[in-house]
Order: sequence, then C-alpha cells, then structure tokens
Amino acid sequence: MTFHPFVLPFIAGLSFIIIYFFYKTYHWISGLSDSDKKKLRNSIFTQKTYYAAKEVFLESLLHRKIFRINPLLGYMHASLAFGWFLLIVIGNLESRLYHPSDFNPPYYPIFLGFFDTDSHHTYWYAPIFKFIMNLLLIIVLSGVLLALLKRLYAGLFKMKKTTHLKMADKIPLYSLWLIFPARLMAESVAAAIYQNGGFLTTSIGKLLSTSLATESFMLTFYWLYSIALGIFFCSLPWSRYMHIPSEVVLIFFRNYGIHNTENNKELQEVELLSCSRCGICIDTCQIMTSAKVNSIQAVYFLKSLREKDYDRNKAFNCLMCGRCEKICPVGISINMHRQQSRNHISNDKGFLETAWHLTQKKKAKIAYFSGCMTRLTPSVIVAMKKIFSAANENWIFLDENNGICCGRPTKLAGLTKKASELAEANKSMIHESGADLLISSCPICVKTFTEDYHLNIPVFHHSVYLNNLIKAKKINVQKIPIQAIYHDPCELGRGLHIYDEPRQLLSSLLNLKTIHYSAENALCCGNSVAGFHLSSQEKDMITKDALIKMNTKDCDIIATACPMCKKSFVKFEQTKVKDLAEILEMAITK
Amino acid sequence: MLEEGKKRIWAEYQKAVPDNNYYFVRSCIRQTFFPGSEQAFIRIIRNELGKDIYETPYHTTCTGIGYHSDIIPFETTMTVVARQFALMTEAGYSNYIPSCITSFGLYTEVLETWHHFPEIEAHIRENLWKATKREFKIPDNLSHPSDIFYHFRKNIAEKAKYSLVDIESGQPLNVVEHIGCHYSKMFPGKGIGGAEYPCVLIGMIEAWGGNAIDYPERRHCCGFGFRQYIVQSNRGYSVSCSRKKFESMKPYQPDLILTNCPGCPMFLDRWQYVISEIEGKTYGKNNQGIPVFTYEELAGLILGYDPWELGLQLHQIDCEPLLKKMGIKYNPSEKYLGYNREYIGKPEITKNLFHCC
Amino acid sequence: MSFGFNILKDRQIDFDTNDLSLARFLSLYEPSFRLCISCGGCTATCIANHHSGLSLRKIFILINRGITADIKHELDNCMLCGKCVIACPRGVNTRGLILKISELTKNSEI
Amino acid sequence: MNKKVVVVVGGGIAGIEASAFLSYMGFEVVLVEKENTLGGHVLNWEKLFPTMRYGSEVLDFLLQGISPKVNVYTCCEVNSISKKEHQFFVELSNGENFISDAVLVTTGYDLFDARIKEEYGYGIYENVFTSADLEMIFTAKKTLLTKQNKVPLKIGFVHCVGSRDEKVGNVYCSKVCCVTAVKQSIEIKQIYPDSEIYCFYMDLRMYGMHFEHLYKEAQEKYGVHFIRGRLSECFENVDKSILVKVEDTLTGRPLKMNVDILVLMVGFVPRKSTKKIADLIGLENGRNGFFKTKDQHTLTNVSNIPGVFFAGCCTSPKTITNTITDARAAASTIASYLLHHEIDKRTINLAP
Repeated sequence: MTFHPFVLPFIAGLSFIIIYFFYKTYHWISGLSDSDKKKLRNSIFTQKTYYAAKEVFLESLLHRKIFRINPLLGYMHASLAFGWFLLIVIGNLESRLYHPSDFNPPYYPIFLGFFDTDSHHTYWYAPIFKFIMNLLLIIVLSGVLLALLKRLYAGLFKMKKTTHLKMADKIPLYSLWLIFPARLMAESVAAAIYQNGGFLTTSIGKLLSTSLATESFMLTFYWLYSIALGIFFCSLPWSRYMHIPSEVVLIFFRNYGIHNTENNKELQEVELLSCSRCGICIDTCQIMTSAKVNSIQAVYFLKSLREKDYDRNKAFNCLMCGRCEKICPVGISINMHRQQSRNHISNDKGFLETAWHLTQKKKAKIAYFSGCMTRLTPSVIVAMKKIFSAANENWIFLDENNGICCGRPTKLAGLTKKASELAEANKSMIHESGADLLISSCPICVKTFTEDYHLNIPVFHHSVYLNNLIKAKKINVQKIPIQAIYHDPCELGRGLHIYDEPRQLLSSLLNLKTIHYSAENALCCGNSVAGFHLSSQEKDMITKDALIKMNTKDCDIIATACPMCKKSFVKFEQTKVKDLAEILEMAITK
Repeated sequence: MLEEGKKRIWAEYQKAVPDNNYYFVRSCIRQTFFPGSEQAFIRIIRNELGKDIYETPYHTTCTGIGYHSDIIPFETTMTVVARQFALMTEAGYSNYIPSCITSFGLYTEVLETWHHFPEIEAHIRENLWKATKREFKIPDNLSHPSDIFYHFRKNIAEKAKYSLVDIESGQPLNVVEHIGCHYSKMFPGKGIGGAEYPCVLIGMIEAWGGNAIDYPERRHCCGFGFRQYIVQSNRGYSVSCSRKKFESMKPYQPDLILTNCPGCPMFLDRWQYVISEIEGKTYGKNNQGIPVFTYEELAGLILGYDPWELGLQLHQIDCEPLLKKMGIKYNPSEKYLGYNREYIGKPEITKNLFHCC
Repeated sequence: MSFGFNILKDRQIDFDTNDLSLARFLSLYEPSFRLCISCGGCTATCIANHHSGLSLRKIFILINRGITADIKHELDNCMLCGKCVIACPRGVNTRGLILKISELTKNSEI
Repeated sequence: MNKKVVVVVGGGIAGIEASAFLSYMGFEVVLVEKENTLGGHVLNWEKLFPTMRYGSEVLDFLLQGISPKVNVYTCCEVNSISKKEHQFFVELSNGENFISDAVLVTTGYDLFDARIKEEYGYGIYENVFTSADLEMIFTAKKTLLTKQNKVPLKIGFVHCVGSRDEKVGNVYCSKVCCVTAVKQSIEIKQIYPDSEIYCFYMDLRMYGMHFEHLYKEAQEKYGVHFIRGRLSECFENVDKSILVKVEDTLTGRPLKMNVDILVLMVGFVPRKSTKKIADLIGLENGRNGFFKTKDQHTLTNVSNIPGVFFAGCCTSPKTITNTITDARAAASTIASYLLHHEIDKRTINLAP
C-alpha cells in the first residue's frame, strides 16, 4: 500500500508552503536594486555560496550563535531544527533503500512506519535505521519538552523574560509541539501491530495493551500527525516560524554583500521575517534589565513593524545603543529599522525661520569641534587646549562661541531634513576653516561627521588623535601608577568600531584593567541622545546598574571617551570619572 | 458678601464732617459736564438743609488736571492751592468743600505734605506772599460735598418725595456706586469707609431706599485718568477700562450708576455710547444703557426737582426709563429746552443705543 | 463711525477661559512636565537660544497658562541636542516634551 | 540648700517640654497657662508637615513629660512679677504667689488677623478662609465645602498673608506658611482628586530637610499648580466664587481666575498678651515685636534680665520641631544658670 487519505493534510500543507516560499523568494530577488541583482549574479557561482551554505548549516540548523550565548537555549533550537532535518534526510534515505525501484512519494518517508510494514524482515540494516530514527525522535522530543518548559519557567534558561505571544503564533506553536508526540504515538502503535519499531517505539508499543494496539487507534494518531504537520505548514507565513525559510535567504543575501539600506524594502522584509523571536535581545536590553520596561525591545519592535504598526513608543523609547544588534543571532540590522520607523513617523519641514550665525574666519591645520555635550564637561576642553599647545599644533576651536549641534540628535529623532540643514551649516564652517583634520571630543558628533557629512578631510575622535600623538612622540608622557577601567561609549564602540585606540592610549598612560562589559559588550550609560521617552528616573536606574555591573570599586579611575557618559557616571560614582584627554593631560611631562 | 465685615471696616474709617458754614469750590469740568449738579448741591444745602454755603468767582483751577498730566510741578500746584486757601481765609470760612474729587485728593495731598514737612509749607507761604501778598489759614476741615450729603443723608431722605424703589414691583433699585479714585485710594483715612470699601455713596443709596451693589470690578478706575483721556490716541485705553466695569456689573442688572467724581459720570455715560457704536454692544435692559447720575442729581431727583432743571437731558443715556420706574413726573416736551426756554438741540439718533425721544 | 481710537484688547490672562488642554495632556503624558519651576536652566544652556532666542522656560509657562498661540513656531528652532535634559535640576524630560509639543502644535508633525 | 523654683509662663509645646526637662533635672516647676488645656496652637493643627503625622501624637508625646513634679496652673495668668536680688516674686490671677529663681517665658505667638488685609476680603467675602480655618475643619473632621455647601473644584492659596509685608508692618518671614500651604493642598487633593489647586507665592521657602520633597510631591503626584505672583486684591462674584487678580510674574502678564475657595496663609505675629509681661519686668522687644534675645547666635534663650529666659515662638516664628529643640535648650540654659555652672560664665561681644 502506498497511499492513505490521512496523508492529504500533510501534502496540502507542504505544497502550499513550498509554493509560497518560492513565490516570496522570487518576489524578493526581483525587487532588489540593479546593483544588488548584479552582486547576486556575480557571486552566485563563487565560494560565497559555499560560505552561505555553511552559515545556513551552522546557524539555521545548529544555531551556533545561540549556543554561545545560552547553551541550553541553543540545544533547544538545534535539537528541533537539526534533529528534524536529520529525521527527514535519513528517513528519505531509509525509504529509498527499502524501495529503490518504485515511485517514492514525498509523504512516504514521513509516514514510513505506516506504509512500510515488512522491510525489517528483508533488510539486515533496517534495525540500525530504526535505532537512529528513534534516537533522533528522542532528541527532537527533548527539544519540544524544553520549549514547553521555557514557556512555563523562563528562569530555567537563565532568561529574565521570554516573548509573550499572540494567537497567530500559538496555532503553529502548538501544532509544532503536537507533531512529534503524535509521530511517536503513531509509530509506537504501528510498531505494536507490525513489529517494525525501534528500541523506543517498540517498547512504548509493548506498553500499550493489545486492546489499544488496533488499526483504528493507529490511524487516529497518523491523522493527528499529518494534520499537525499540515496546520504547521499552512500557518507558517503568518507566524514567527516564517523565519526558518527567510533566514536562509537572508544568510545568502548577506554573504552576497546585499545589505539593508534606506530604500531596500525587500531586504527589510526578509530581515523582519527572519526574526525567530528567540528573545535574546530582551535580556541584553538595559531598558529591560535596569528600567524594567519589557515592551519595546527589538523582538517586539520588529514584530509590530512586521505588522505594519509604526508604534511611536516602540520606535522612540530606545537608546540605540546597539547591544541587541550585536547579540542578535540572526544579525538583523535593528538600529537601521528603528531609524527608518522614526523617519517614517516623523515628518519635518526643517528649520522654518532659524538663521545660523556661524562665521569661521580663522584658518588652521586642525579644526577642533567640542560638541554641545562637551561644553557641560569643560575639563575636557581645558585638557584638549593644553594638549594642543603641548604638541604645539596649529588649531582652532570651531564651536567655541556660537556653535550649533552636529545634527545627530535630530537625525535620531527622524528629523532628517533638520539634520541635513545643520550638517550643511557646519560643513561650510568646517570648510572655511581650511583645516585638513577635524577632531571632536564627542562620539555622537564624530559618528555623524563620518557617516553623514561626506567631508573631504579625515575626521578623528580625540581618542584616536591623542593615541597618534603618543605614537608619533609629538608629546612626552610619563606613565601614571594608577588602575583604570575603560568604558566604551556606544557611539564610539559599537557605533564606529573604535575599540583599540582608546585602549592603546590608556595602556600607555596607566594600568588598564579589562572588565567583562567592554568592547562590543559594553553597556550604555543611559543618557544616549537616541532615548526620547525614558524618564530621568529610568535613565538613572540604567546608569546605576551599569556602574554596578562594571564593578568600579577596585580601580582608581573610570576612563571614558564621551562627555555624556562622563556626565552620567559622575552623578552616582565615587570613583573619579575622567575623559581620555584629562588623563593624558595628567601624564604630560614638561 | 458679609455686611458685618464691611460695617466693622466702616466703623474704623469715619471722619469729622462739619455741620455748617461751607466754603464751596466748583470743579473746572463738572460745571461743563453736568452744570445742574453743583447748582443742585448749593440749592439743597441752602433750601432743603438750611445751611450757610459760600462760593467765590475768584477761585481758579487747583491745577489737578495739569498736575496729574505731569505738566505742572508740585510746587506751583501747592502755591495755587495756597491761594485758594487764602480766598477762604479772607472770606472768613474754615470748612473747605471742593466739588471735584481730584481737587479733594490734591488738597489732601498738599495738606499732608505740609503736615509732615512744615518747611515746605513755610516756603509756599513765602511764594504766595511774593506772588500775591496773600496769607492763609490751613482749613479746619476738608470735606467733599459727597461727605456732606452722606452726613445729611437721613435729613434728605426725610424730605424726599420719591425713593429708589421700583414703583411697580416695590423692589428697591439696584444701584452700582462708583467712587472717584482720588477720593480715598491715596489717603484711605480721609474718605468715609476707607479705600477698599468706601461707604460714602452706599450710605446715600441705602438711606434713600436703594440696594447698593458690590461687584468684582467696583474698585477699577472708570478709565478717565488724565493722560489717557486727554490724548485722543490713548482713549482706547480709557474706554476699555469702562468696558471692563460694565461687563463686570452686568450680571447684577443695575438700574443706575451713582458717582461722586467729575470724570466718572462723564465717561461711564459717554463710553456706553462709544462702545455701542464701535462694538454694537449695549448694556441695561432693551439697549437702554445704564443711566449714570451724580449724587447731587440723584438727591435732586428724590427731592422732586425737575429732571431737566437738574440737566439730566445732557446725559448720553436717557434717564426716562428710570424716571418712569421710580414714578417721577416729568414733561417730555421740555427735555431739550434750556434754562431760558430755548431749544438746545438734540443728540443724533444712535445705531444701537435706545433713545426714547 | 470712527472715533480715532479703538477699544483695546486686554493683556490679562483670563485663566478660566484660556484653553488648558495642552497643559493638561502633557502633565498626564509626561508627568515630569509638572516639575518645571521656571528656573531657566534649560534656556541658559540652550544652543538654539543663542541663534533664535528659543526659550523652553517661556514655552512651558505659556503652555501652563493656555497661551499656546504664541509658541506656534518657537520649538522649530530646537536642535534636540539634549543639553537642557542634563541642565534641568528637576529631571524634566525636556526632549521628550519638545517632540510631543512639536507634534501637537503641528510645527513639524513628528 | 532648698529646691530652686522656675516659673514657666505659657503652656504651649515650648512650655510643656521645658517644664518636663526642668522638673526631671530636679527643679520645682510652676507652669502657667491661660487656656484651660495645655498645648497651645498645636491643639488646632490636625496633621503636621512634612510627615503628615497628627499634631495630637506629638502633643501626647510631650505631655508624657509632665509628671506630678510639675505644678500646672491652667485658666490662669501672671498678674505681676517683681525682682529682688536674684529672686522673682510672681503673683498669679488665681491669687497664688511664688518666689522663683528663674522665669521662662514661652508665651508663643498670635496668628495674623487676616481682616487687616482688607483687600483680601476676609470676613467680607464668604468663601475666603484662612489656613487656620482649614485646620479647624480638618481637626473637626468636617468636610471642606464652600459656604454655599458646594464641593470646591478650584482652590487658591495665598502665601505670605501678614508676612513679609511692609503694608501691615511685618517685614519678617513666618517660615511655616509656605510648606503649610503645600501640605494643605495635598490634603485637599486627597479629599477631592478632581479639584485644581493654585498657590500664589512670592518666594517658596522650602528650607526644611524634607520640605522640598513635599513640594515636589505636590507638583508631580498631586498636580498642584504654583503661580509666582502676589495677590493684589480679590472680589466676590455674583455666584459667591472669588475673583483673584495677580501678576503672573513668570509670563510678565496680569492674570485673573475664579476660585471657589481662597485660603489665606496667615503668618505669625507677636502675641498681644506678651506685652503685659514685658512691661511687668521690662523685657526688651526686638525689631519685629518678638522678644529680643541677648545674642542672635549664642544666647538665643537669654533675655536682657538675668534669670528671665525665652523658649519657642515668643522670640521668632518657629516650626514645631525647632520649638521643641529650643525648649530643651532653654531648660539646659536655665539649669546652668541656677547651678552656677562654669559654662554659664562665658562671655561674648554682643552683636550690634
């Protein structure tokens, strides 16, 4: 017998999802910009494809990244994904070996226990297959069990919070949970009837009294199994599980160098669909861990975005510190999405009547732009002045008297027109200065100078510049015998990937201790200019927590490179908080 | 409003008012604004109350208007005032009764200044002597005519032919009182009832059967001011002040506004017309406006004097509806006949403000 | 007919008739709005103030008095740099309020 | 040697606390109070700032100190005091006589009579109350309503009534009114959450340790509004509500609003009856009419007459906390005087 009606739900579901997926993929590819299409064409027959396939194997099946962050969670994902994958592959192999000759429909291996009743008599290696398949089934079931437990007690996974669900998620979720227990029961009953089971199915089959081991009883379970599969496949496109196929596409795109940009709607959709809602971003978000707000994290934000709901709070109540983006196992460009939805919600006409009075008459080699925030930490400016003169540089102070904002905050508020107007005003001022190097003490400014200004001169954050000074011996320093820890500002670290220069600089000035929360894993001080909705109390909670986590007790100085971070930390910290410039100033020898 | 609270304050602010022998000084503007009033005052004092009142044609302005318009220095003012006192002294009187509230305030101010700075008084005496070879005595008493009427309010009530009552309903009329700013705002102790709750007019209203109304903007200036009115472009400020008062008294449905100052009756009366022209807004029942009387006119009315003799036809707001309400007899045909029975001309018919004839 | 003058409009704030809806909304939307004591710290540190005379203190107090017409385009000069947030002694979320007010007064429909 | 006697004039919290300490130090104490119960003004305060604790609790605590060792004379005043050498001959209105070695004056203060500020219409406009009236209502557990028995939806508080006002001759700050207004607005908000409360102030003086917290709470939690501008004058509307006129100094424009109830925060004035005592023994009055202490920094409980001491609000407006501390200070000062401790012999150039 090679057919029975109970396979129909499965067949329906499977064919639906395959058609849907191919349609989607076609839609995405055709929607790509010509340059991206070109990339695709050029790289499809290169080793990039191999790397992509490898990544798919490692991430989509083995979930290596999740393993690294949370082994138990990783096992859960892997057991389900990879376990199921093997079940299919080996199942196919098995059925092919049993019936090399005749037609082998796709459902055949899935319900092999039902259709193949006697192979184990004929083939010597059948028991081995039965053993492997049963083993795999156990693994997958363990995954299902874990998933179940995770729902009930997230704590088990050392997770503070896990995502809460809507109906659209529950249907596929429950059907997914049902699939394998159903399969187990079906095959166990089958094993009891045909003696074609493995160690697991047979033993469970034995447990079922003969009265239960009936044809009809077996069929019920096969129906259940098949229906569960059908429902799961059909509900896929509207559920989080769409991430399974989407992530594969995303990985390929990424490897082909196709990235999320303002106008790349297709890729944005792929990214949104690729979010598996693993919830890892929740625990890494300080707004959750410190300020106890559990509604705006990437997973929720992306979800509402996928539902075309531009929620103001989700878009604006975020520090854009980039921690979630760095840790996201799927590698979704979350900040980009936030920025885009902020732009979408905001709609500004620019500065209607403001006229900036910026006239930069003096000329110099180096143009120094302190930035608004640095004005509130004058010690940094004083230090920079001393250093400039010590290194006898030819420099000018661009925004000493009536400077204006660099435009990053307005950009982060989605006021792109305002931002560009400010940029233009500043650019002409920078241009007039005739400088061939622009230095700022504020990572926020440096970020926008480098990314949005498109200047024809190099832009340095002062940490980089100061480090170069030391390297070039343009300034004499003597190591200070004190312990310090370094706090990476979000915009400088994750924002501009400047991790090494500050460290090099510091280690040449004092003894730098390394801390756990540093570099890509550094914390936000809580006062990021991207955060618009947090109350001052919530910000304070974040700052305090950050200081505790950084364990600032046994060090003499907390070094940082952002006026905002400094301002935030000094509010609560007994240990001295100093900017790199101030520390260098201390170390200067006459 | 708790009456006893006011009564307590009134008890604190009583002043000595002379019973007889008044040296009366007319007001520069009242005799042109409402010529009937001062005439009525003298007539009532002489004929009804049988008191001795004296006035001289030689007195001049007190310079109040110039002084408050910052165009006459205080020293000049004091010297002019000194001359007025000299006239009084020469006439052998010592109770100085200036008809004008501003004069009253100014004389008070001068007397206070001299009281606290005798050297200034000496200096002024010297000025006066140099200028006119006159000398003067400080008045024993300085009172305003309204103080006098307050003093004799009951006597006037006894002789009254009418009272402030609606003859149909028998209800007392609602009377809003408006005290000239210079009466007691500068020197609360010099006004009957003080600065915050003066009772000089309330006393008359209640003694004559009316119901005195206290309303939120009662203390507010009528808007006359001096600079405000004299410069045409400033009059908008003046009229907006009066308007504030009308808006504020509206809910109390006043039948009459009673005043004791030269400017106030003039402007509270005329501005009603101006407002009706500019904004089309009128006050009082069926666009009749709210009549504004001086205390002399009112006293004359209840004593049964002829309204036209009192000069009520010179008011912008027609008084006829109120006269009817009070049951006062009058002859409409004689309204626009002057003192010598000559036709004195009619005001133009206004857009929004009601006119009875 | 013309008298050569007009009845002046009252400068007085009539608290009972002024529209306080914006103030009411803001104090619910962002309770820290109620904490402003008009110290002027925000205005003193404001970089836009140097260029446009923008005064957050003034805007807040006018909103509290229901005189919103006067602030129509004022906030448009704000660069959201956030110095006021740091300067505010009473922890008012000034930037959050600026965004919201701008949205509501339709300066830049955020 | 026989036991030393101290006569304490005034049975408010200062008198109570000082008597208690003096009696436990072993002195004979005569406590004279003209009312029929001890406690003074605190009897009329329901809840106290900034803790919102009941005034009665504080009073109960203090009264525990009044042991049988203190001879309390209520409904009784001092008729005469005369001094011979180091002793005072005190005659009470009930005819009793004492020879005392020291006299402690704790005669406290009167509340400013708001009627003096005529333009505020207290006693004339029906819905103008004083802060004391409000406390009366609270202590009597009555519900706060307008005189027309309507629930007040808008309430105005006027700060500095009779304080810091040349026009009534009081140039000093009464210290407690600012925070009392904040306290009372919170209490009203707790009764009527939908009511709007406006405080009209010249300066807000939240000098006490927790006063600023209370102020912030009033703003953030209860949404009490604070308008910087002194009430010029107010009026009664036809509906008996009160029309309030101030300059909103922060917008630089005049402002008017109608409130259902206007509360005048009345300040402290020197108690009239203290003049009598002052005359009896020739005590000096300070610039503001309160008793003059010998030195403002160091001899705050000492009078110009050896053997006569001060405690509490008879020398200056004080909070309850300060008054209690002051009473204890006075007790120890008197003790060191009576026992001729070395510490009592310290000298200082008196401040001009």
